[in-house]
Amino acid sequence: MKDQVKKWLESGTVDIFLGMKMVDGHPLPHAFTLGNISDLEELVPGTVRYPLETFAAELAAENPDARIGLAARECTQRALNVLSLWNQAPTDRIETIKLNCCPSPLKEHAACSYLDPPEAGLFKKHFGIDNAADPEAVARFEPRERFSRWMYEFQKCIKCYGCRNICPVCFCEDCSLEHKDLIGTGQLPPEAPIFHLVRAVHMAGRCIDCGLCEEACPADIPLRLLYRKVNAVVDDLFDYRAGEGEQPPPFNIIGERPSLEPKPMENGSACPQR
Amino acid sequence: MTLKRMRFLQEVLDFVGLGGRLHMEWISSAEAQKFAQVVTDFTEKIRRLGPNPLHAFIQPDMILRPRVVAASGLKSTAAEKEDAKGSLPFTGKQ
Amino acid sequence: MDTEKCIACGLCAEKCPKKVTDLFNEGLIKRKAIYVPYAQAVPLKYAIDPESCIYLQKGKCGACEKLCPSGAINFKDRESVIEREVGSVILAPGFRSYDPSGLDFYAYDRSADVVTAPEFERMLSAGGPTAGHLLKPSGRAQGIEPEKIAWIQCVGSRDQNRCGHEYCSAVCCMFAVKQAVIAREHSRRPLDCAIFFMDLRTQGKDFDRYVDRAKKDGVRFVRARVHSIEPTGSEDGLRLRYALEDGSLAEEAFDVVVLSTGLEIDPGAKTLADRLTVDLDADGFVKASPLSPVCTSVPGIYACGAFTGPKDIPHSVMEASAAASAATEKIAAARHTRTRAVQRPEQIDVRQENPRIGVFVCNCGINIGGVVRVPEVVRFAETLPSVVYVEENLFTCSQDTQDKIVDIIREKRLNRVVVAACTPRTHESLFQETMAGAGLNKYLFEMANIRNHDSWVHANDPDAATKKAKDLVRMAVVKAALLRPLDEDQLPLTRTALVVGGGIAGMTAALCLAEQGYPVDLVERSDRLGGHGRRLLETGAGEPMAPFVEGLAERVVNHPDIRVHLESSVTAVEGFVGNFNTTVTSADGAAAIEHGVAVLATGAAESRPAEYLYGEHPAVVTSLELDDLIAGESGKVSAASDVLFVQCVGSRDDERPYCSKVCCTHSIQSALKIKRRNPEANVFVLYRDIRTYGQRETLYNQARKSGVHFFRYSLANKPNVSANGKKVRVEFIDPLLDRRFFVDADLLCLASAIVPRRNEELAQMFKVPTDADGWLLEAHQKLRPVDAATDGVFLCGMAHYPKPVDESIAQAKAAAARAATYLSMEAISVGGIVSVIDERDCTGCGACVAVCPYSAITMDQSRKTAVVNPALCKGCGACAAACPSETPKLMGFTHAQLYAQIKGALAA
Amino acid sequence: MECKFVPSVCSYCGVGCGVLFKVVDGKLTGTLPLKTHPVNEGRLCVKGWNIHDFVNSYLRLKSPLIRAFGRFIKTDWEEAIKITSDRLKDIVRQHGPDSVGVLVSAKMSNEENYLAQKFARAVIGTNNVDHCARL
Repeated sequence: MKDQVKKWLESGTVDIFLGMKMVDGHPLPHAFTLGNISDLEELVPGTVRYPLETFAAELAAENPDARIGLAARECTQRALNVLSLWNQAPTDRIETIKLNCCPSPLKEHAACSYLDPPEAGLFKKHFGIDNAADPEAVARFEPRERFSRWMYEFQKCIKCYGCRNICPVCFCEDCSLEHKDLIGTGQLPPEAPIFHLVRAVHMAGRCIDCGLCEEACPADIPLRLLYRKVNAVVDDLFDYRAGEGEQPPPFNIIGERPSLEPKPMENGSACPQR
Repeated sequence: MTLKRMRFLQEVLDFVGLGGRLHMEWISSAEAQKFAQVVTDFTEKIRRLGPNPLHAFIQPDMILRPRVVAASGLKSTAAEKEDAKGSLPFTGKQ
Repeated sequence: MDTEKCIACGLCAEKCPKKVTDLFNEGLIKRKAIYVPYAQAVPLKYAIDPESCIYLQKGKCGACEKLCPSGAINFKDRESVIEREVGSVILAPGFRSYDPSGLDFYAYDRSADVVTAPEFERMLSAGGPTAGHLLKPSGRAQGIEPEKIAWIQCVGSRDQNRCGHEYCSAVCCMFAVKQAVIAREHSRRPLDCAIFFMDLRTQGKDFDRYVDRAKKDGVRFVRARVHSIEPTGSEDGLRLRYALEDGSLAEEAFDVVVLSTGLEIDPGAKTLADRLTVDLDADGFVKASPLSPVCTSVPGIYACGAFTGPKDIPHSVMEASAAASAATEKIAAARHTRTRAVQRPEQIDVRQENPRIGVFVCNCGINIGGVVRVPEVVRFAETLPSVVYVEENLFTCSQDTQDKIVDIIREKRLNRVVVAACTPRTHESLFQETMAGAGLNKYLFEMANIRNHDSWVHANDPDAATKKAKDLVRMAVVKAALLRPLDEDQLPLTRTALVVGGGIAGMTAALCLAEQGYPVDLVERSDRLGGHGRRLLETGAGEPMAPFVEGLAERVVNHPDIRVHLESSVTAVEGFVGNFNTTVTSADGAAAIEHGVAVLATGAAESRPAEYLYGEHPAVVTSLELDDLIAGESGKVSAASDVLFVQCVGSRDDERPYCSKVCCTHSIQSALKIKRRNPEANVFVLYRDIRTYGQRETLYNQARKSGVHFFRYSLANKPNVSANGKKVRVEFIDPLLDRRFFVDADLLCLASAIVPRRNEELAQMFKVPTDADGWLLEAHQKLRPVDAATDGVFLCGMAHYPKPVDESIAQAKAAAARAATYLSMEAISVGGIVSVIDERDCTGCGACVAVCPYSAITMDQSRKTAVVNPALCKGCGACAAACPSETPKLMGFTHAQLYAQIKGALAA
Repeated sequence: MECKFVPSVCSYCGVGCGVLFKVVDGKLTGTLPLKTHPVNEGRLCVKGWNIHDFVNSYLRLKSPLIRAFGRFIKTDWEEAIKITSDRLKDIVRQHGPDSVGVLVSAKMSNEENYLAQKFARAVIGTNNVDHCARL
């Protein structure tokens, strides 16, 4: 990888390369350039993740001619695809070097900080939702219990906006989470569950399941689990998986799929569905 | 477009335990009877589901009393259970 | 009835003692002698039926007059003769449905369960006698639902023996299929629907697709002429007897039978035509040449709709516009000579002021006041923030109240107005006019509908209705406080047109526009005008085409207002309605043309069949090639002793599910010509359904009388063609005898499909989508058949769908008429309720661009921001919903305003 | 185009979370939690997330201001300090040292905060000293 980056920088394939560098035992993001090419010695794959794609997109927007290299995990690549789809990252100016990260049946090894989430405490297990749980398992709780458990999680929110700030596919100038007409201000916890549901709705067709939000959450809210469900719904309803391919997300295409029917009110309703 | 959003929202609300409280129906301006029927049915359904569980949680000092919160609402109403049967497990592609 | 005063409260009809058969509901129910003809009537005003009114007939009663809260009833009103001086007259008296009473074998008189199609239409309607609930007519009181319904086609059509109507009514096949599909949707139980037909004539755009879907859904299609319907008097209901194609007799029982009754001209319309000395044909339709489809025999009098021949809604709407075009051409010079401008005071700038809201709560006679406690609502409104004045009116919409509102706006310095009354649909514009009269921007107005949404719905619960009225008023007030004045700009427009395509449609459209005084640029790809018209021999009525096309081309070329660009094509289009800038490229280079509207008439092409030895054997030709042979007096035609036509070659199959519409008539005409030239010749036509719709049926009958043999084949059993020396051997199965035949034909004519031109690029430049088959897509199939979804772009001729010459001409004239609606404007009004995007908040993600159905939003890549063109924006709000950060603001319906309204609704 | 990532410690409160500043062309443009910091383990509160905002805020005071005639007037340090010390002396003289309180903040360094309490106790003579990060 070091050789590859060196070649890129020297040949001018990229003007800047964003990767991780070991500094005093901390792997930190670092911008490698021709000027600091000796730093490449410290280039590491890194076990922790920062949204390098966001940095790349910002740099690219500020410098219309710059070519940017990127050490990309699979989630980074997915995020880049989404950003490109939303006209937020010029992928023609962004080169990536793939990192070995997410586990697969072929390779057990994976350098991802998300892989072993801490075990949930007893109280959380009893009244909250285990971050490591499966969406299907959560769905098996009775509705009221499900709601209660989610509310327990949501009420821990300290409204730090960390989930949004670190999210690689959040790019709005004017964020709905700060919209006082949508979410009441001046209260903590923020209007639950509205705050989290608004964000969940905004993630539909966009979330690439990187888990950075949950990693950044000081209240340990199982955000990734929530957005995983969002992704599953989008996949089931619209056959769409964000970050894969170049199809525009379903909410950006006008028109309904003919097979999509409103959900019936209940079985045996007096209003027959057409 | 609306249909897409509503279908999506129905599933997500259901996932956090507020299922069955969002409904969408195509009714033309000439279908007054159908409109009345749908509204009556939906009102009736909401009545059976009981008050919005959210109200039980809106207390100013909630953050300090998570134990009370958590314990307060683990029981589903009969209607919610019934509704859950209809909507879960998630049926997926239609 | 004074329609100015009537507020359609319905009190009069409620109290009217006289019950009359409701003709709109086909006599299925009763209405009162004072009534609204049908629910969607515009204007929504009550009318007195003088033949039934007790007061007008006997001089007693007058209950309505006493009860009417607005004093709208005037029994002294008398019929008066109004004289108007006009330059043109358009006749559109429509048709009536054939009355099957005389046909005893259909038992219409004897059984309640035999109904006509219009009656069934009312039974299906949500506004009909059963509120759309499908019930057996004989068991309506008991609520018995039918399980089996049959449709019988061609009742009063294609029948010279019993009703004297030779013609096909053209629309019944399609409406029967539609009724069957809808009936199945309305029925709670599985409903067995069967349609008994002779030929399935679903030749319209997308009609065959609809039929395929109906078949897939389980609607049965039975090819049989039903011999008789016999009421059994038992549970079995009605027994239908008919012969199947193989000659065997069959019987089946149904609960309800719908007679697909044909169209015929009302005697009243015939009298009218006589009085105007307009010639009618033997069937009672206006005598018109297919080459001038909306003209009558009297200059200056035009006709459209079913009066000129049986036709469906899209075609009628097209003809209506065509008649409008024809009617204005000769009198174009008089345009705008009698219009006057409205005088208004200058607008007051209220942007810096705090909201001062005036609320006017309407009693609407007792319409609202009888249920809602209006004084309570008034007191409540006074407590709402920013409200400085509240008033209760008996009729807020009356002229004197309007004048008073103007005074109060001035006196109390109101800068927002809320009216709590009826529906904005009918009254908003009136109040906005009042606002403008007081010098306020008309968008500073908001309405709360406490009648239709409240007092009418909750008539039995005054407490709840009053509570709801307060909620509605609160919602309106909180929104009104956030209203901002909106500007409408007047955008000048280029009053010229561009017509793409120099065929019959293109030339007709160009001429119509030029005759109305608008300069036209006509772009034609080939080196001469005329298109396919030059290859056609004659119209369906037998008029020769060549002199017509020649004459048309000559008039176009010599018209001072038409510039013809031959061997040219459109290579770039910029701009929008009123201000298009199009590049037309020819061998001489590119020219920029500025124009206000565009008409696309790019035509279609004849497909080259890939089957039946076409291109491999000299005896196999297409329809147009046969025309050439006939025109060329080729010996090949005269010498042919056996000529065979195969229909639907490449149409109505899996690849092209549509009908090419013209081929049946075309082949039959050619067959007749061959017969005329050589009566000894054997002429065969292999068809799937003969679609000589409308009065073309005469040709079919002529052909059969002159000895042309018709054989039906099915898609599964296509004829087999093999070479046999100079002849081709065609083998096929006759379904009547169920035997295999072969013919050694000297000439095999293939009715090849008409295919759309590959003009996606042109369509894309003008932002006109194409449908699944490649035809240009109109904005609405029925209501806007010549408009493209993009403003200022119109379509006509075969580019839209295959069609015969008369329909092409009508559509071309229609496109010209629609185009002229823009060209006759002084300026285009833009702004008002449109979307506005704040560049600072826009991230340029493009979600709004993708969802805008009017192509009104474009992306400025250099600034990375989306830009709305207010001239194209229709204010639908799709962008506002699609944007992840609510950046597009739909003026008049901003997020803030809507959130305020929602909060207002829930504030109680 | 120069881009640097600088690890640091949040200056808001006494917890001492690790932050990572994004510096583009010499300007602080973003704050992220330092994932490997033992204190916060990659999490931050809303204040920490927005450090770059207050640094770059146009509302920051860039020179001392004196309130006179009901509005703020720009001045230099010498005059500002003189006026402040004169007024403080007056107040202490008239109302005693406990009429003065000293409030300091986490946006200052520890050393500055130490000096502030020294100033309150030794110079003014009061124990009225407090700090917003007194968690």
